[in-house]
Amino acid sequence: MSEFTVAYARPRREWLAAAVIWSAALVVTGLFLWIVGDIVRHGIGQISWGFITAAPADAGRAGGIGPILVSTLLILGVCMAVSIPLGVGTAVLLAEFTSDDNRFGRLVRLSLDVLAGTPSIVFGLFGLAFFAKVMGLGFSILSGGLTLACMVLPILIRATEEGFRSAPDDYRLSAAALGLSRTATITHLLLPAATPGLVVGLVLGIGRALAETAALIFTSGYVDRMPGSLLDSGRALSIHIFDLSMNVPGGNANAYASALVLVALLLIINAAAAWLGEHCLRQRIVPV
Amino acid sequence: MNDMRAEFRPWFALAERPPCCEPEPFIRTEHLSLHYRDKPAFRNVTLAINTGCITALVGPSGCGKTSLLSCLNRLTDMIAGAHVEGGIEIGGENVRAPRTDLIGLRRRVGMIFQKPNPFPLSIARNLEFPLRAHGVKDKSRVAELLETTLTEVGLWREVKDRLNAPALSLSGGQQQRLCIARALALKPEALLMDEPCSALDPLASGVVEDLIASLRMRYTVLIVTHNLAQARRIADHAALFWVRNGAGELVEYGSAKQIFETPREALTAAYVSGMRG
Amino acid sequence: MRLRHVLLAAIVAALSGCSSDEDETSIVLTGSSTIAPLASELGKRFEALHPRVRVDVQTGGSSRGIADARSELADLGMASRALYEDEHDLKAYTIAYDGVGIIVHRDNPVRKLTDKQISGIYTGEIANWNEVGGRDAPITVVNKAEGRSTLELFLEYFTLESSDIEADVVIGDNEQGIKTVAGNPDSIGYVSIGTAEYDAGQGVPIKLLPLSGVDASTANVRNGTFPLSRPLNLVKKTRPQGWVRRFVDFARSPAARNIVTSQFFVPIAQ
Amino acid sequence: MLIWVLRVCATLSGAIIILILAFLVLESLPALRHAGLAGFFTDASWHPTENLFNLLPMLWGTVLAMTGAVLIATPLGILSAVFCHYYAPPVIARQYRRLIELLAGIPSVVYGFWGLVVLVPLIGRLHPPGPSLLAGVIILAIMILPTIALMADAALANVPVQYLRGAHALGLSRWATVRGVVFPAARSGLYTGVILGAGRAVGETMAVLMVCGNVVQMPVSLFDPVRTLTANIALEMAYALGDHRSALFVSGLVLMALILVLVAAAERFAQNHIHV
Repeated sequence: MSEFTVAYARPRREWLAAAVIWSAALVVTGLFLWIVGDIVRHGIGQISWGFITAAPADAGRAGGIGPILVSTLLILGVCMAVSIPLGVGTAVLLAEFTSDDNRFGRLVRLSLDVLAGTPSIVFGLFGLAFFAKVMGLGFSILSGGLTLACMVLPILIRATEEGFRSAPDDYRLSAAALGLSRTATITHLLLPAATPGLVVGLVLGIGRALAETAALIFTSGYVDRMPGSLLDSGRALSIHIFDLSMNVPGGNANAYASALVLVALLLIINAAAAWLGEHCLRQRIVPV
Repeated sequence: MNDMRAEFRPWFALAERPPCCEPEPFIRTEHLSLHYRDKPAFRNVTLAINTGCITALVGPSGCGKTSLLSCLNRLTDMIAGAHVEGGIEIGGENVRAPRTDLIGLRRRVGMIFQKPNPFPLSIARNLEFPLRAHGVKDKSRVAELLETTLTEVGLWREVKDRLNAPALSLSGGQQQRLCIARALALKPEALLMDEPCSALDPLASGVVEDLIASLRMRYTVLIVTHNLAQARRIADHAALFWVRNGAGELVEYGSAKQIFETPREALTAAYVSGMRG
Repeated sequence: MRLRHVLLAAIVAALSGCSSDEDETSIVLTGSSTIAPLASELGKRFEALHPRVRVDVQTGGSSRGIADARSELADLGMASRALYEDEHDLKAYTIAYDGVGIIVHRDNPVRKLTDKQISGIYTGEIANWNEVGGRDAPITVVNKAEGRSTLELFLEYFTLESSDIEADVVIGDNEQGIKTVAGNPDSIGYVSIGTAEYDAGQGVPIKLLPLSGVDASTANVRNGTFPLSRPLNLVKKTRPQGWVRRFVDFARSPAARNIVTSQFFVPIAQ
Repeated sequence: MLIWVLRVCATLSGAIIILILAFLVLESLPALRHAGLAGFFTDASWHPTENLFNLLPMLWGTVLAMTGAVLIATPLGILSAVFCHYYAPPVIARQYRRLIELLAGIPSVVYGFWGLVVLVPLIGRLHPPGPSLLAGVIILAIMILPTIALMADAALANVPVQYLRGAHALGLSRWATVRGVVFPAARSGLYTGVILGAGRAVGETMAVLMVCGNVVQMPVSLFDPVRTLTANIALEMAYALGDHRSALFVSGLVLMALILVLVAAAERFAQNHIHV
């Protein structure tokens, strides 16, 4: 009997753990509601169809954010178009083709970890020197998108790699026994199985890209005109918010409204990323 | 009826079994040894598996039977630290040559695992996807193969209305038959089976066993089993493995009739009579 | 495959974009983030007047404006300060002035401070408001970051060295300064007068203190009586030509006055 | 074929940091040549216009702010993930996950803005001046929380169901299962989340710049203002010229060195304690 007395102490510890976990969730929710509530309360009044489509006027105090929204989406598009293939490729190499003690793999992982900690302003200055000047792209949506791609790569790679690592070895073994090539195994089995990791990477990466200010000031620039091409300079939403709240007296109201639009945009893009992951990759993986 | 058979199975079938084997060996190993890092799995195995026969590998756990199977389709390549010595020849080709076409080899030599391991895909895609990966692109051909192989393993009637259901929703026995169908769809010449029935309940096990028996003559089957009665029922040949000096060794190899009725080695006699092992 | 072609076509189209308008010219301005909103607005008005011209404004700080003007990466640099001794290879065109005023929280009972008191507060000799006639509360000194032109102007006026200052908070942009002071009833800072005037008018709890007896107001900056102000300059290595010259002329013309005022800066005297 | 494509991808990804480092070194050279590397750690203070370049207080500021943020955000983030998987009803869990995803994408400016107008005055009332190490720690913790929580969430989702069934079969309670089975099985993912979070905390610029006070000093209490290396670059780059500008790039370089040390230490730790 005596060895099972521990069981009596359990409910209390169990209760305590549950209490701690629920309160952690409540704290996070509270903080979130506080911050987002603040944005919504101050920003909702400005939001209208006109605000979303019109061009900014009077340094952003008046008018809307139409061209800025377009620039933001273009920058994000460039960033994702470059970072997703590069990131997934690297993640596949790291997870499927290099063992833990492989030197090349460790080197790449190390450099990615350092890249993950690189301050955004250094990315900005680097992007200005490398993409804008050396590669001759100038202040452009392309420069901004490429700089952001460098920034989100480590997040994307790490998350995707985790996804691949979590796919059971069973799949690899039985696929090999069927004589499936590495490529077929990866594209048809492991990639779908790694989708949750990829989606987390995307959500974090998109979040970081949309939220980025310092890296974009020096690369995609400050021009708030509707961009005509990817080689035009275009102001991103986060820069607009920064400028309005820190540099333009009287810009607060529109700064809040722009932040609200950004949050809404993020909500839509995240949902789309999750949906795409679910339907384009995962569709074939049928959970029981 | 089908279910009844699983339990009342003639015990005397051995002698009456029609001759199946062409004396031509399909798989041949020469002084084959395998060790994982420092731990030997089996050593010095020389075997010739006849074409079209069912050959059972029997013996206690840990004597290297499963490892031997993974050597044959070079799945050992995927295990870090596995080191193989000796020769393997399948269908006249040297499997151990560095330039062996692994993909082709594994298509020709199917493998069934102890635990049914369908992919987490739909039933149909479990068959379609490997076919497509092996170059069968024509949709009607894929559909045709899907139906014939599922029929061959007796699954077609059971699943034809829910081909898009998840494979993992099938019962254990159905999953294992699906895995066999998945291997058969690739038109292999040989099948390596690693205790294919041991994870199944007796009824399902009986169905799968009947399926394996029906593969005789058409495929060269190498089956690892702990179930001596099963080996007796379905095998044409049998090989007994035993652990000696910390590694598996081949003790005796011969026709099933000979191994089970007139074993040459005392160890074999003791094992098949149930006195050891 | 088809999708890939469509994508490729889209990329090519996006890259080439509107480059078909061959005769379009663009004027690129880079530099001070203080001037950027003003330059942007000037640019928009200029574009409206001359549809063939595009004015692209980029920020990055005064030092960037100077550097880009020197290397001629930009058509015009923007610098929110007067040129230094060693920068006279460049030509500066002042388009507006910006006064720098001392601000405190609105609830602070202190109405005025002498120059000596201010420099005492900033060097840490005066640490409590009651020493200058206020409440008994420690002073929170808000200073600008090293190198900023408002800081240099401030140091020059009070003849201080940067290392003499004992700050409690160091800030970058004007609005950050205003929000910091608004959030702390015992703080003191210095920011652009136009910005402070506007924000105070909007109900932000700050107030401007007079300097050497002169009220800190844009009016006093304009008539030259307020002692602490800086020019907002467009700089260029060579004498501007063509559209660039027309833009500089426009920015300095009476037509631009209302734009300058609407961005809370002080227009130049004609 | 595939492997070569992948190798190219990995090489490109790995090469970015080398390009960035090369760029930083190139830009730092003038200051390093004039002041010497030692000067950046031994000078009396940071007054670059007077040729004094001591970066140590900012190095400390960065380390302290990062450590504090990680200490707060790690338990909150991991418990959030546990909440989603094992405690919350599915409906709440889904909403909660959405909420954290949103938190991940709020621009640092917004966090900074919120910190400046809400958090800093609050702390100021508690203990003036307000802008402080504490404010920075809190803001950073909120910012890196989603990274840690989402990575932990993905890691928990990947814990094989058999483990959980096994734990249930043994009659383990929920918390015992989480602690004894789930955490060990998900170690690698949890660890990755914390590393990414710490990286973001070190590299964050705008929000920190708005709430930390930016005074170059060794903080003695949580209520003291500090300046981080990133804030240093962002604050002064706009008006910096010559050696001053170059010295700011040295800040970047020192920051990268710090990250390198942290990553190497984390790697060592992982090798000894986490077997993935």
